Amino acid sequence: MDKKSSGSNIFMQPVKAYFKQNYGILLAFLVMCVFFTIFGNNFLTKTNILNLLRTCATNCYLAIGVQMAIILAGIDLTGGALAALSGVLCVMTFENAGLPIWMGILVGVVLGMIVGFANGSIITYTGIHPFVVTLAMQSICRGAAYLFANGSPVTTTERSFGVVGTGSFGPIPLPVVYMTVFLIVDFFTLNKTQMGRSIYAVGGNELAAKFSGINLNRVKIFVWTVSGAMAGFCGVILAARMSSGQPSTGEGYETDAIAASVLGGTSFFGGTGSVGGLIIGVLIIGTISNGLNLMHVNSYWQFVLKGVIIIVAVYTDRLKQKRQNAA
Amino acid sequence: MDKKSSGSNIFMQPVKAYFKQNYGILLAFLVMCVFFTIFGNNFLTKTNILNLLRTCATNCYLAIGVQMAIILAGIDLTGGALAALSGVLCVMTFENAGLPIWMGILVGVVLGMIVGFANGSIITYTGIHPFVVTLAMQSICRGAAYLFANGSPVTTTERSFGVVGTGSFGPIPLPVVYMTVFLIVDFFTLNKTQMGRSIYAVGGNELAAKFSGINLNRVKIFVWTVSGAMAGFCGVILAARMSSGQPSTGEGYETDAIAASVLGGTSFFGGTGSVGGLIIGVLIIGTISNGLNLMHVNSYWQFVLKGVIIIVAVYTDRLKQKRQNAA
Amino acid sequence: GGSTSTGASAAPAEKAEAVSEAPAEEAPAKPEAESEAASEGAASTDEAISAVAADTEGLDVKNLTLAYVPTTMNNPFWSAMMGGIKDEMKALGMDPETQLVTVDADSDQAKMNNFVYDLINQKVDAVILAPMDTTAVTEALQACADAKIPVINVDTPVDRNDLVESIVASDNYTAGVLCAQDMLEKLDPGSKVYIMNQPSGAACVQREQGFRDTVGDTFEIVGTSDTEGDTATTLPVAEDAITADADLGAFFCINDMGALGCVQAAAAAGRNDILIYGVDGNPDFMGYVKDGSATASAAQQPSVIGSTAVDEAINAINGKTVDKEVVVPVELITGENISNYDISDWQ
Amino acid sequence: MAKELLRMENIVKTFPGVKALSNARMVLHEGEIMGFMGENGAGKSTLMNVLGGIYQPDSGEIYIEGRKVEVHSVHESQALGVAFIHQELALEPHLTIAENIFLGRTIKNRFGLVSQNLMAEAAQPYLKRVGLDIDPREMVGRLSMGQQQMVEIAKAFSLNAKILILDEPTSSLSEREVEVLFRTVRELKKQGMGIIFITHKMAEVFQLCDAVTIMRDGAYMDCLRSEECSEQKLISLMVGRDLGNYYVRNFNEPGEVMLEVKNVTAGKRAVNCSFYVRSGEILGFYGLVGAGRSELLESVMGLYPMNGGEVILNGEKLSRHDPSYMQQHGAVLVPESRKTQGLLLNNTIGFNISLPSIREFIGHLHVNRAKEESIIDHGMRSLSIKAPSSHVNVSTLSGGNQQKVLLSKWLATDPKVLILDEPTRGIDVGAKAEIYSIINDLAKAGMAIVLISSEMPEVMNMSDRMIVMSEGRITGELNRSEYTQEAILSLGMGVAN
Ligand SMILES: Nc1ncnc2c1ncn2[C@@H]1O[C@H](COP(=O)(O)OP(=O)(O)OP(=O)(O)O)[C@@H](O)[C@H]1O
Ligand SMILES: Nc1ncnc2c1ncn2[C@@H]1O[C@H](COP(=O)(O)OP(=O)(O)OP(=O)(O)O)[C@@H](O)[C@H]1O
Ligand SMILES: [Mg+2]
Ligand SMILES: [Mg+2]
Repeated sequence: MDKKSSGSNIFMQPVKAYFKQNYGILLAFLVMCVFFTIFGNNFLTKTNILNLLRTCATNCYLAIGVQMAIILAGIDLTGGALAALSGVLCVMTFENAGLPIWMGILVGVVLGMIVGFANGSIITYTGIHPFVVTLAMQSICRGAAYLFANGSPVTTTERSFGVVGTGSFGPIPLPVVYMTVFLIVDFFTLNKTQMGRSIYAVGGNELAAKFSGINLNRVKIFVWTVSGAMAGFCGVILAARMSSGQPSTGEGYETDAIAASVLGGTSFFGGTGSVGGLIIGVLIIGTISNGLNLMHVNSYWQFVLKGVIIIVAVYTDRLKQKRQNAA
Repeated sequence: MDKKSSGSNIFMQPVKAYFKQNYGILLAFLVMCVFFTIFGNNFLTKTNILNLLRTCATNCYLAIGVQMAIILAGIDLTGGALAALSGVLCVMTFENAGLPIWMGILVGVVLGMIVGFANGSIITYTGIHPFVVTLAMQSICRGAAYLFANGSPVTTTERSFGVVGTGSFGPIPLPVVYMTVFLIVDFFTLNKTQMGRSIYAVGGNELAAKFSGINLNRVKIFVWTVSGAMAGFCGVILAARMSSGQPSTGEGYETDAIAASVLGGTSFFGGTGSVGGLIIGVLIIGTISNGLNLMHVNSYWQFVLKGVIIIVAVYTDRLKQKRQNAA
Repeated sequence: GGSTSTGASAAPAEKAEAVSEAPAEEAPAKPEAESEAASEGAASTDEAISAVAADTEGLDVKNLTLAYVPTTMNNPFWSAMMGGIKDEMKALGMDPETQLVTVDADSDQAKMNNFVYDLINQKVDAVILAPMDTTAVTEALQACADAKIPVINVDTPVDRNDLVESIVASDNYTAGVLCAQDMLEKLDPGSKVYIMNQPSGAACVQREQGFRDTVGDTFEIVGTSDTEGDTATTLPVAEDAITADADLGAFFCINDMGALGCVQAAAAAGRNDILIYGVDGNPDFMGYVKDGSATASAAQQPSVIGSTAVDEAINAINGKTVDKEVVVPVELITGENISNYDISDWQ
Repeated sequence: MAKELLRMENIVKTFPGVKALSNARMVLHEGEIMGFMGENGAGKSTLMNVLGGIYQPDSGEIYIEGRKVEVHSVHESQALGVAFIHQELALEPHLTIAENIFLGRTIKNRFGLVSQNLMAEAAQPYLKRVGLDIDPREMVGRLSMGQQQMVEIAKAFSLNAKILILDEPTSSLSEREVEVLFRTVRELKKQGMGIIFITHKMAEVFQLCDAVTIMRDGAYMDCLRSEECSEQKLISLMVGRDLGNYYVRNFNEPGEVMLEVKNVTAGKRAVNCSFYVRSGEILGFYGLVGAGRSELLESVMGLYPMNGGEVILNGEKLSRHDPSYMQQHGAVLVPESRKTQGLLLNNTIGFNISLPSIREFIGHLHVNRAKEESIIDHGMRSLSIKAPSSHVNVSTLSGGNQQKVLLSKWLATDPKVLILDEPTRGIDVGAKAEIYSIINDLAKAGMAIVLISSEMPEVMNMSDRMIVMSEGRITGELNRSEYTQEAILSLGMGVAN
């Protein structure tokens, strides 16, 4: 008897904790799902769920980085434009420069890291607010993407590159596989590494973290570099899915990533935010447009509903937190 | 003798203070102007200057509101979408509903106020971060603009409405006249009214402001309402200049408004920011694209340069401030 | 029900020549008898003018769902095309309110691909699609092909034409050519010309190419700006272009929405001598062509494209012959010939 | 008997989960300085916030000059003649002195516009009364802490207050500034103002107050005239038991030199300073507030750049200079401000305690849960931190317990050199006594301790040796046998001996 209950504890405790921590937003998500199952066509089918997850994947890549930046009481607005730039340069690497495809992928991700590193360094060493730095960098990346691509998409006919984005592992689309891997790594980084703890600490109270012997510069540069790398990867996958690097793509993606983080309970004041919450946030953002598309809702209404859902969901979450604090 | 010197003091002191406070960014602006005068066509001509000012005007309307929000340690991202919505409804008021033109203008501005008021109220009463609220509201406004306009621009052939945006007062385009009036009102509001001083107080130290008996809710709602009204007015003027209310217009305008505020020395940490700085910020943003257009520089380079200039200029300004504080 | 014989709408005689089959494809024999029999039905719906006829025999059209996937919904061109689609559906006895699904890809091919997956999940019967990017759309086309959902490609031909049933498109290259030819007549050689383009849109690239190929180096192209075919974005750039070159002769814009910005800029500068060309046939822009503020537009016929696409879609679903390529011609509408056209609405 | 100004009866105030006030009471007369004491979290600030219109009580009555009133907002409170100087200074750094004084009540010219000149003029007399000779157009952010305090008092004057509340006003003032403050307060008393003076320092009560009100656990305990009360009596009323002599110190023979600092110059404030500390001894650092002690030791720890000089730790001259390196080599600093420099208030006790020692239980992608728990448990138990569990947020703890979390956080790294910067600031006598005994135990166990303090009795009673600083320079070093108040003070004032 004893053994059994302790066994169930080991597995059930984190699950329970997860539900307890996120029940407000989980409930909102559940309500949405039930609603779409009833009123939409084929919402709860295997194809649609895989489809939904594939759509979520690109947002999730960005959201992982953006959430880290928000936990650090910062922000990263470079994502969408950086993804476009990475996609363009990735395809150009093997189309124009004739290098192997894996080099192209590497170039895309490394470029993301470099831009992210630049963001982090500027933020750290100039003390300019991350909002301003990453906004300016967004403009720079967007311009650079257009300049490299000369305004038009850079297309490729390499089948094997396309597979990176459109292939699947068993029934599961590859982008979803990557997403899962990244989320696991993200979870471990945030919870099981010194760096992860430091991110929460710096976000919670920068000065206290400094006095505790944490190297602020390293933490900040790490976060923005990771965020940049994720954006670079996002750009590569987008390019692979479309078999072309599009300089105009990704506009406003960072907004969805921010929305996903915030819906998942990441506070703009820094220091809080969980991977579990992020997952629900990403799912909600993805489900809104997927479900409404299945319900044949006009795309204009989707804008309106997205805005309303964000405010209501975040508010619900806050109310829940208040109640919990009171208890 | 005495009289004379005191007279010159009254007039010269604010000017001197202005130069002293803003010399870093003023210098940057001057360098830009000299550069464009040498390398661009007709940069320093009357027509171009009026032209430049006219382009600046719409950004300035938004920037006035956005700056107030930033001084309050908040942000307003609703501007561009709200301008689109206001423009659409303004034109519809007299084109579709057959009401007089002045009613249309009123509807545009009042609508802006209502949306701004909603922003302010939600921020105040739910405690959700302004970034999230105004981002969600951006989505709502954009959707509503498309819905009302049914996706297509709502055009008008009313000449007298067009004049509101394209007319001029002597040689000076009307939008520039409005801008001047608004800047003066803005200056007085921020510096010479109790509300203005309260905005700085709440932004500088919210708790201290509360302890001093300042009604936080009133201040916050005021700021976002003003910002909304300015966005509404911006939408009306855009519609008048184009003789049509375009639901797709204004995308990313809030970004330029934020950039102008920040360039003008408004800190994201709240409590600081001057109208004088804002003016230079707006001018710099406007001059970048005007000057580069006159040099026939590719629009893509403009993205890149805008990003670089923002970072460099803000950094210069910070260095200057550090030096001043040290002295 | 089997009473769907009223569906097909025939092309009225005077419009028939407006449709030319692509030379490469053999023109399939049209079921003449059918279309004549149905011409009454067509007359009752005002604008449903289609290049081909739909064969609805043996098909329960009331149970079909069509999907319309335009590049973006924020340009009236696409609304006009949707108008044509809806009218033709009504003419075929369908209810567009429940049987037509639309999504807004917001000029982002990645988004469009995601949305097409959503449409496949809804098991729509056919997709009418205008790509933002001709290559990048392949993922979506492949997915449709895998799900055996026919795709009717409109506006801009895709690269992988083996994945689509039919291509119904304006001749975008010719649109540029027509504008160029008119400009060559009206403007002195050596004059300065400014181009507002959007290289990220394939159709826009073709228009620009047609224009550039035709003018050669007769004019001095002083500048090009990517203003995304947006009025508000074009306006300040056009103002600056006029300032930079006081002797600017003309603007060529890849669409009418951008050209509207040039019209406002020229008006603000008091320069009614600058020629302004657009592409689309936007009624608002036509108004300016009529009063002389603008020069000409290479008008497309979005509603014709839309209605034709519906017919092709029905045929594809029904397993009937489908025209592989239908080129809907463009016409240059200028101040001189504008009185021949009804400019109150899209063609 | 002087007229009664204020009477608060049976005030009850609950926060979600906490009953902050169960039965609070306070009576104040004209021209009376009322000391107000109690342990951390006893409810002193809360009661004053009720009077100040910031919190609404659940029940209870407030009478001002015999009239029953209800205070719904700060404005109403000000209108009733109550001025409140908060525990955390509440000033606007980016506004001028004059504007801060008239914050929320700006002075307008005849056009209805805010006038900086009129405000500056109007502020002048109030500034004069508190002895501040500074241009009222100066930004408050540029003033020293003491000057800012004076601005707050000037603000109270300008409100024409009959009742002035000072919530721990002296905790960040230099002795000279405290003198000025006391003089000013006595002046106010003469003018008939009633003053409530919250403090944790016994000496101040006897020096300044006419009477003391004592609270414990949200309830009124007693109100004593100064003449009739003793330190012991106050303490037993506050903590509910006798504490005896709370300076505990067993002196022992110091061992090796653990930390040696040679000719360190840091910024403008610490110039050419040298000192050393041995294992098993406590080195006191005394100076007036702003003398540069914090800056010197923070620089030594590598928190700020050092311009010249060398640091020798455990016999090894340091090549690198940053806090994490110092920590790994056994030297830690417990900072003076627990809220801004020390704690992550919105994180749990466990997270805070374990933060500096994460290296010990997080390897590569693996968290040693057991080790982590044991570090946290040990930290909580050895300093007997009072909290429901290690999972509650630090912000919910009382000041004394927060201070203990702060200490245990750095003790968890098992340091050899411990630098304590004002370890007892703002905590009650009970908590103080506990902390002194912990410090004593640590020294006994052989730790080298640097104790920075602005409280002379603290340094005198706890330290083996004492270094005195003034205006960024070390002005002298005293051995325990040379400790006299006069000697220390004269060194602190920069008078060389
Ligand atoms: N806003 C609040 N929300 C919840 N609890 C609060 C709040 N303010 C105070 N408390 C709680 O009320 C109790 C009394 O706090 P208060 O600040 O009045 O103590 P204090 O006597 O001023 O202590 P100190 O000497 O440390 O300043 C404490 O337990 C505190 O945690
Ligand atoms: N970052 C800073 N910027 C400006 N002035 C500072 C800064 N840090 C400290 N000061 C000032 O430098 C002087 C020395 O400060 P320091 O904190 O080192 O003194 P201290 O002797 O430790 O006194 P305290 O009791 O205030 O800690 C003070 O006047 C303080 O206000
Ligand atoms: Mg207190
Ligand atoms: Mg100190």
